[in-house]
Amino acid sequence: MSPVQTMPPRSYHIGKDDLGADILEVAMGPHHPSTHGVFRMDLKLDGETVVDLKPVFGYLHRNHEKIAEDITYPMSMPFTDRLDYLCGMTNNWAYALSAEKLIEIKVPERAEYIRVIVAELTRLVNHCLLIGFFVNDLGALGTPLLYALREREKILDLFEVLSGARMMVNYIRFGGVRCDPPDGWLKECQRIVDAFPAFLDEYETLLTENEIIIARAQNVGVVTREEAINFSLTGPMLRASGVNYDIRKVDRYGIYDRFDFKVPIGGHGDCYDRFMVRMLEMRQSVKILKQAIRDLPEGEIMGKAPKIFRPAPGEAYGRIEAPKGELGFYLISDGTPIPYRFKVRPPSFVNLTALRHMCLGHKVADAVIILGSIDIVLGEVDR
Amino acid sequence: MNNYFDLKLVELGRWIEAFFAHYPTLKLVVHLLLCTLPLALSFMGAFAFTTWLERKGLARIQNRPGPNRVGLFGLLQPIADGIKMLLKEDIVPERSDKLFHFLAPIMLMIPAMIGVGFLPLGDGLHALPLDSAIIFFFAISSLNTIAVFMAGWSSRNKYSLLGGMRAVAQMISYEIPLVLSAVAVIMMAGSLNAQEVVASQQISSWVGSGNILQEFFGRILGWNVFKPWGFAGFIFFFIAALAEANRSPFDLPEADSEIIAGHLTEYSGFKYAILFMGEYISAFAIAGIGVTLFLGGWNGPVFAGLPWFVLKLFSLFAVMIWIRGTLPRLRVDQLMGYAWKFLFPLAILNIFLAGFYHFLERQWGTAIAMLAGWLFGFGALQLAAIALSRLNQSPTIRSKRVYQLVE
Amino acid sequence: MNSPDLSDQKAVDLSPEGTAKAGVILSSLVWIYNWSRSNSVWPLLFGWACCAIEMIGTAGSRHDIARFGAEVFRPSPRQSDLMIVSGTVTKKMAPQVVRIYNQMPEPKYVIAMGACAISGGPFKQGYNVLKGIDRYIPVDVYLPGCPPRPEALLHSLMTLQKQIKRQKSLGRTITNPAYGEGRRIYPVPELRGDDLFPPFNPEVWTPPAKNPNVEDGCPAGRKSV
Amino acid sequence: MSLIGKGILKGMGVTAKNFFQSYYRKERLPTVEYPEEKATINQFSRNFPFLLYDGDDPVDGMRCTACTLCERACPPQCIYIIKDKDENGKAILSPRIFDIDTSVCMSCQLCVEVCPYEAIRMDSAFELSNENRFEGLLLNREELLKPNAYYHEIHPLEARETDDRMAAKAALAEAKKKARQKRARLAAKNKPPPGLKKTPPTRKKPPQREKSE
Repeated sequence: MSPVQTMPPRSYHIGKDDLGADILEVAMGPHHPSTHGVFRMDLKLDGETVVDLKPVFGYLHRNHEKIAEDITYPMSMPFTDRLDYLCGMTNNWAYALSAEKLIEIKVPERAEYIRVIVAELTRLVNHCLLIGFFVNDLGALGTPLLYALREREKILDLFEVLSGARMMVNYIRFGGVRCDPPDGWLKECQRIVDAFPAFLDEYETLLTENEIIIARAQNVGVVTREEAINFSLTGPMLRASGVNYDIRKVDRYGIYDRFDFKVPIGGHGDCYDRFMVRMLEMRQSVKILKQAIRDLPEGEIMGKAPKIFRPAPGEAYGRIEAPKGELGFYLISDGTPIPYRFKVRPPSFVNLTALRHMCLGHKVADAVIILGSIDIVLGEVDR
Repeated sequence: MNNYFDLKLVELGRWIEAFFAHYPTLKLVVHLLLCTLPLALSFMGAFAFTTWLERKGLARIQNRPGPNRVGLFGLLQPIADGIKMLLKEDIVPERSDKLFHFLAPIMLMIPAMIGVGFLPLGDGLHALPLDSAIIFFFAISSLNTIAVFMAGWSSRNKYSLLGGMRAVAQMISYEIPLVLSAVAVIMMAGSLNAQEVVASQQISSWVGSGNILQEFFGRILGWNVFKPWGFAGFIFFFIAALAEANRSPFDLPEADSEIIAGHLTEYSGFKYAILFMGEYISAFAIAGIGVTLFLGGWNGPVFAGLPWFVLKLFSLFAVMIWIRGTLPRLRVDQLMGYAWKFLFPLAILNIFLAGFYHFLERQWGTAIAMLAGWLFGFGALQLAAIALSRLNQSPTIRSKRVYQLVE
Repeated sequence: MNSPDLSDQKAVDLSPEGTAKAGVILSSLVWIYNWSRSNSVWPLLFGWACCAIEMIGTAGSRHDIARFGAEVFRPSPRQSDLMIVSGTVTKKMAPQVVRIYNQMPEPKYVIAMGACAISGGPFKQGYNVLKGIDRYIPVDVYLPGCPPRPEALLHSLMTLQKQIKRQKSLGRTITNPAYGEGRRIYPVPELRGDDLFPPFNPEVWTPPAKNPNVEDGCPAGRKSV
Repeated sequence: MSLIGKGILKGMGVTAKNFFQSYYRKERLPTVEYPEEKATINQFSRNFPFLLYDGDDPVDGMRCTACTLCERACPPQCIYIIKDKDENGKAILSPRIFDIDTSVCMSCQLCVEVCPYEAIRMDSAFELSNENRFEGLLLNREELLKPNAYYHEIHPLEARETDDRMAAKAALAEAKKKARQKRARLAAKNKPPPGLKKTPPTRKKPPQREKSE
């Protein structure tokens, strides 16, 4: 197939194209099967080519930050589950991390390990589901998505045994985790983690060499290294553009310095690279999980957290490498049990800023898959 | 030749007609009804069954059981859907072109049903036994492009319009490789009559003669698909047929994930059902002509006739469902490029290959022709395919990607 | 309110008395109709928020909504029967939801899935969250949970099927609009300033008088319903 | 690399494998036939809170003391409690009204964590779809109260732990009480206990009853 030329953004004034024909304006969303929720793209189309794009969001603005400024610190924890509703565990962790910075709490060893285990399991859930959605956007009739859902159910069963709920786990607490894994949980976890590479192999056989996916996804939605840094992208999107930046390696928060894992880096920064980087990241997650399950020590699961969480006036920013990128919570305390300011730095919102740049000059169908490859969750974008 | 079933059916028809022997006008009417009504009903039944098959098949591909609560194995599911659709409210958008909005489903249904009429379903089971059946078929089946565009344009919905435009571009482009791959068959059969095309694939001459082997394998190996040009032609035909029938991976006119439901977006209730049925029946028609041209029509060992045709038709449909369950969709420009830059030259080359084979067969016999055809002819086709795809792809896509793992 | 003119449909006697006269044939027709539409509920492919992921999970192989014949998630409202409101409806989103509901053909059903769709749920204190989609469109089945499990969604689907099968009368009532009432089209609310206008649709929702359990009256801000 | 090539055929192979294996391998057809088969919940699942009571009578055996800790800790504020009063208008340590609006509840389990009397627990029932929002989903005290046996049935492990903890607490309270009585007997002569102290023993009754069972 011929290469897609990235067209320089031309000024399509007064809604006419070169031939004097009308520009078609399409409002894609908020009800559209592949906008991943209630997101709208106002597209201007010349034929099928996107000449302008305006993302419109706010359809899921649930006042997360405002509500959090009305309630006490621990009460915000269940709300963070609903930010990025695919990865409750990592959201919990990011919030707990920033709260633990605000008030010095030592997290016990065992709790740190459990946190790593659940966070990496969350990464598996998110990435395999995202790839399913991405291929769905490409037009496959749900088969990869359903395979991903099949595997996700197994991991969600683990979460349910651990925390009681499938998605909205509310599991991590300031200074530790809520409860110890029950008997047999670790064994089951080990079994699922051991079986996961077989699923990944099957998934890769189904997808990575598929010529249609290659033709559709390669050279589409390119973000170069410099652009990625300028857009302040994070997570797999940044790494697909060739920047080696993983907060697990940079910050070494928690106990990530104890694990031996590598960071996959893409070279082209197109949709295919973003898809492949996620695929490879899952293999690294499995590697981390195996080490963490092997090394899990015995001991306490909760540190010495105060009964009433009342930090001294001050501020803290805690960030982790969530599956989608850098997830940070910025808290300002004024000495009361209620935060003065509660700010979320959502990775998908920041990554979404590159959307217009990536879509210009491509076809409508490409706009859909580019959006899919960014990996947005509207709960996090709109908050 | 054990086509007992077909002969009985033809006899049944004659027997019914015989009642009206004294009333020529009535006899004609009855004759027409006997030609069309069973065909229409059976293909509608086949449509219902296919929707069930598709839902069950896709479900199994996706590791789930599929519909199983309505009737045995969920077999009554299509009936429930049908009754519901029939009684569902029919919405005509206020600003749509109401006439064309109304006509589009009918316009899609008519050519599909006529196309089905050209199919030789069995020995003597042929609703429209024209001498130029195949050319007529292609002429009629390309009419549904117009219907799809009518549906897309008249709805006055932007997604519908995009879907309609896509349909026109796609169907017109793929008509060419479709016909060109059929040309090879017509050339070799020497006739445009569908029954004669089937007859030309009855017995393979090189299996031997007069023995049980020939009776059994000869009836399979005679199919065009087992000849080098026929095999290549069948692949081109099948790809083009997928595009003609709007089946995945070429279902761009109703691409769910991009343009909602394309030209179907504004249709509800029974009009939607009819559009849906029309698409399926035109897919049946195209698959049926594929069976006729390449898979030996109603030929086959043991029980030749209608059962073999039905079996082949549903197998072809099963492959379509399988593809639908696996592959993502092409982009619109890639789709056009694929038709013009890849399928079109290869289909032309295939005609030359067929001529080459024919020449060899005349000169040195079938065995040599087969050998040479598979080795050289097919090899040439392969090389051409590889060269074309290399030519058409950009260097970055061609090169294999390596991903670094850094600390 | 642009409800369609029904004067031309008055010719057919679809009142309960009329159907009683018609007898067995009509009632078995009703049975067939109810059977078919309860077994072929096609949901709208539309996810709002968190619950949408569980909705997709319901289509997955563990739970498989297809067993009930409801896996045909149609992306276009014109071809779908059921709107699963799967997540928080914000004030910015509410007009579109009503519009999509208006676009769906009769008979149409609504499942309010999850706390947010029923009442605003955990986010009901927010300034931008609609406190229940039933203020604007009639909801057939309420499914509590945050988010409900996929089995719970299947249970709500079965509840809806039972509800459909119960509809015996051919009378022209709002509870049974599938017969002759015409498509229910409700006014689309408008986002004026920071609130929706009108605040609710009086045709489908009236503010509850008072919590019967609470005699002392609600403390302000504690019990918003 | 042509467009129809190895990758597509490989993918088709994977789907074909899944298709055929779904007929004979359990892991390729993990479907739970929900209404017939039991749902996939386990003993750790949680959905909505309920109130526990000991003994036979729901109201007498109610563990809840209307301390409103859960009401204050509930993030979406879906719990509503009004304390009971006796004839004289004096507050009794039990709720007259205890409502949970399950249409608001976010199943976060914070109410369970803050409850000092082990009175509120998470139910795992999920078949709650209802056609009426206010009558069906607004649960009052009577609907919320469930016996300890039910708790043992749905969360055996957790219930056993809870019972152990409560027994230990009761034993400690008993020991303290005995010590105090002993001290009282030793120190002073007047026996009648003050009227105000009458309430704590009634509150601690449930665990004692639990022990006797």
